[in-house]
Amino acid sequence: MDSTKLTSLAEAIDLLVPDGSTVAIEGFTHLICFAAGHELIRQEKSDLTLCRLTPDLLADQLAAAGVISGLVFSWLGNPGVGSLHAVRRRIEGVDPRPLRIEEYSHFGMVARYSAGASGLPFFPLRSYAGSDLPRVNPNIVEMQSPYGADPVYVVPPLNPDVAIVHVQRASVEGDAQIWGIPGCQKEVAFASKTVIVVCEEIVDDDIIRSDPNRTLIPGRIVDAVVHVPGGCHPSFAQGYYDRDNEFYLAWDAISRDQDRIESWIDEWVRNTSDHAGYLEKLGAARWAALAPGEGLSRPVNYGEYQ
Amino acid sequence: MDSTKLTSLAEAIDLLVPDGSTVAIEGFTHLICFAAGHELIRQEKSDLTLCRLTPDLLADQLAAAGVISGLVFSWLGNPGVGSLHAVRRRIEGVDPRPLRIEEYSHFGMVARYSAGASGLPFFPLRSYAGSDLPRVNPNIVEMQSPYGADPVYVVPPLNPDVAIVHVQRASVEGDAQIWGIPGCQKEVAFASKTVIVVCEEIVDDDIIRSDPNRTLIPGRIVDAVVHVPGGCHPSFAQGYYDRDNEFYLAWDAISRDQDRIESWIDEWVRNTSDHAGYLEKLGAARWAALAPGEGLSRPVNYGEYQ
Amino acid sequence: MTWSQTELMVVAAARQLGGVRSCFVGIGIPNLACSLAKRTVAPDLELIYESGVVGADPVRLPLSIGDPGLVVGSRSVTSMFDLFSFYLQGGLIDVAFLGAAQVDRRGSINTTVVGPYASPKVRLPGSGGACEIALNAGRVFIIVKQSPRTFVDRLDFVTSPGHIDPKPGRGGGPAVVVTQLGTYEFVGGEMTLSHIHPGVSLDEVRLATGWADLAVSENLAETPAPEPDELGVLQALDPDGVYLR
Amino acid sequence: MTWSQTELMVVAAARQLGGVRSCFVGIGIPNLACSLAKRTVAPDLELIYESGVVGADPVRLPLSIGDPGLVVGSRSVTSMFDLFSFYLQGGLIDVAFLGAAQVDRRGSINTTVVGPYASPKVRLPGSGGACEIALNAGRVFIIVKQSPRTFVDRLDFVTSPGHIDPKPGRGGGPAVVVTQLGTYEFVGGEMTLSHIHPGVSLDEVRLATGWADLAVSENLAETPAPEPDELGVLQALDPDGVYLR
Repeated sequence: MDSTKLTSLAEAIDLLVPDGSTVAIEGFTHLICFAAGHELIRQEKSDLTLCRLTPDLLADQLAAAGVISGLVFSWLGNPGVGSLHAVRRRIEGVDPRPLRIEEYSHFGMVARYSAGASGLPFFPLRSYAGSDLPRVNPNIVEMQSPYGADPVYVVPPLNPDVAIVHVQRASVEGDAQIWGIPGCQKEVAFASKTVIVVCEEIVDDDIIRSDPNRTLIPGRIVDAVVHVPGGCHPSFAQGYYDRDNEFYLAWDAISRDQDRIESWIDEWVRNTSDHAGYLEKLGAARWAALAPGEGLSRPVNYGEYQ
Repeated sequence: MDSTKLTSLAEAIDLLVPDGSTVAIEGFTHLICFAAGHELIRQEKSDLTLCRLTPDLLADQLAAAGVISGLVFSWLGNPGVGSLHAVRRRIEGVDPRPLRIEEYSHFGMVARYSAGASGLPFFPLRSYAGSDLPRVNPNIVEMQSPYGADPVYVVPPLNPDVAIVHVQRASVEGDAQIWGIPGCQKEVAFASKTVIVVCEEIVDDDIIRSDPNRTLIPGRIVDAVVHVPGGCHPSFAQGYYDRDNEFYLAWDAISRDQDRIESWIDEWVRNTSDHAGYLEKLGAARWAALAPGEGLSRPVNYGEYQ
Repeated sequence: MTWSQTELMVVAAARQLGGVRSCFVGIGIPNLACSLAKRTVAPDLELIYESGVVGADPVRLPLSIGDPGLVVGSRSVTSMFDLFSFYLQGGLIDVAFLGAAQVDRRGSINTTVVGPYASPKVRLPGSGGACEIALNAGRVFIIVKQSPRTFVDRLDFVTSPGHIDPKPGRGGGPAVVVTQLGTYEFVGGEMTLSHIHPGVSLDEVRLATGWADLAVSENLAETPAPEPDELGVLQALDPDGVYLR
Repeated sequence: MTWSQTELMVVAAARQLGGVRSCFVGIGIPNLACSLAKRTVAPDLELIYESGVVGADPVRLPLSIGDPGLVVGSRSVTSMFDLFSFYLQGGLIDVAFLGAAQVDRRGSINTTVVGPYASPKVRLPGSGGACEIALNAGRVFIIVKQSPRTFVDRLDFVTSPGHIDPKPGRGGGPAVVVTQLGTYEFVGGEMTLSHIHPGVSLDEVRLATGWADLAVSENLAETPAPEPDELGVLQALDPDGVYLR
């Protein structure tokens, strides 16, 4: 068994995420790898372009810390709460410096990853007709069907330099399984040149192979495997911990003020040595309150064929 | 709970499969619904166009019985054994009558179902360049990318009138779960105007909902739910019974001779009243030899969130 | 019997869902309206969330459309690719709710920017799935707080098109707009006041509309007041008044 | 030490898989060659089946590429959509095996018809996945029984193109052909005899080739005989001689 992919988050990010690279950190409300975002800040990475359908608090933190210089996205906000104030300051006021944006709709982003994962030069979708989005983003192009039906729009492939993909369980070889909301974790992993899998649990190969239909990401495309329990907080990992909605609500006031967000980043990110330190600071009581109960899937029989 | 979809195979096929319709029965080696094919023969359906990547013994039986007048496909043969002799007679010798064919590659067929399921007027793929297939099938069209890369080919949507989809377990509402080789059961179900789900087991809604990621086909798109244990023989249902390889090997000699295949159909299909009768004729000993052992998936925790 | 503005909006939206089979749900008013409809006029309503959760029956009030409580016990959970491909583009969404920072008389929506795109006065969230939802859903319900700043003559940016020429999508486009002042339907593609909420005058509605000559239905009626049953269900759904205030 | 023609073909193919990471496997000789290579020259070889099974380590000899025994204990099982999209078109297949009813000097393959397409003398299975495999795999290995009827000057139908102009796909195209008489590589896109099997003469090879002026490598060598180890592994893989005869 090849266990040479197993490493620490600090090492994976140090070695695999160069300054100036295009980095995808996906997860649709679920499995958002905040631990990786924090580590990018600790290592003072710079000039990154973040690809993410929903640049939420993660993007706000990376924007405030000066890690990212560009965003490829489809929806930016604090879900159910309001704005990303640090991101807005950089877009509206160019404060403290501008932020490049390249904007799609959700399915436009998913379609870009799908084209990227599939070696296709474009991907068609039924969107954008009558919208101003193609006017501000020349990558979104109308295309006629050779079969004479109404036109569709197409988007080009997106192949990030690095994808950081949080999953629930993985083997040391990088075979990764996800349940609950899958978002586009599979598509972004296959589309990216380098893949870092961050997991809640490292499990024996036997467990993965007991249910091969659940493997969304095969080890073959994975470059590093990192074990970071709790790595999605304040996002969540289905069955491992709940979404910390209080955190999302509290973020609004922190994010409204550049000084306050910078102090928050100093206190919670730069002054913690790693994600274990961050969780320790968060405290056992708060963490315990996020524990879900048990709701096990009923097994299925794959059989045994000799 | 809406249990009005639950019906018998005879009734589902009688009501939902009109003569002259386009019928998809998929399943890639796995989950091929032979029971449905036999019922089409018993009811003397005619002039059907069968859509199927791999028209195997199922197509040979339907061709010999005069049920189908057309095939939309990508590979026709008896896997690992040889030819479909009844199909070949109809194509090569127009004996006893011609069989219309419309031919793609595997991914071309999958792409057609995907376009059909997605409301897209075409689907792009990296195939067909330099092949004679586009020459004999004008539906396969070269298309330039607006981004200037090398051209791709596109295929049009395929929306069968009816899909008959075998699955391992389903609720009475038609939510269907599959494990093992999924083939394109999901895509064909979403692409088809009418969907008949045939299952090895009807299970409580609770079991389906204990593992929602395993639901490939939602009840919403399902018109009829039919319980036919063993309905795939000589194909297989992972964890329920093995592939009957002896049957596939023996078929070659049966299929070579039109009289012999017709006697086989009389004996095994027309003279059995339904699939239970077919299995009874097959015999308990042969069935027992196909029983797989146990190989259970390890459970995952979805949690309980109050 | 008293009720809040929000409660009235939720009730007005829910009543429009009678007989609907599937609904793309947003957080807040749409989620409450769908949950109310499921318990009243549309017992077979299937809630579908942009996060890929199909057939959820939420046991707790979600703050996000990806709440883990939505997943548990749902009918199916899909990738975003499958959700947008098979459900939305495949024509399986009967009704979808959209919010709006600005909406015009044709039901086109802006959720992208206030001011010029390149140097916005206010950078809004953007499309998310709204653009494709507007084009592909059977009918679109718009929930918006009405004022001359939101009901505008000309959008700063068209994120999600409404009833424009040529018809941009395969779906039916905007069908219902619910605000704190009334409910609108579309007649020949023009937003038309069909119900006015209790205690609201037509002048108030006109003053809160940024275009001249607001169309008013010949059959303009007062929105029937929420029933005690409806309010009871709502208060059970949001006991802490997170959305209902 | 004796061996069958088939054993020699399997061994010759397996030896070409040294260092290969992923292989699209077919039934019969390809399956045996990959299983042999995994136990000898390519321990990290990942077997990928057209049925969507990734990382199988078959415990029994499969008759079909969708054998349930391939699924149990595999690394991942995917839909055909994902397999062709992400694995094949995504460039993750290093080597793929294809069979052929006819092959020409450029490695183009016919598996569709003998005779005219509209009224064939023999209707063959068709492409299956072969056309896209030929265009997208890193290298294509062709296994075929050689005769003037299979090694033809002109194909009745091009199912899966080889080294034609312009280059049709993003993959490397045909790289190796193994027959019962020898092994071929492609030099400038031309099929070129590189190894001749023990006991076979060059005249026999030429007589079994349907085009004139068969290219022969300057470094033509005799295929090294199968090692006892290799034959032992093979006999354990196919104890009943289903494929090895």
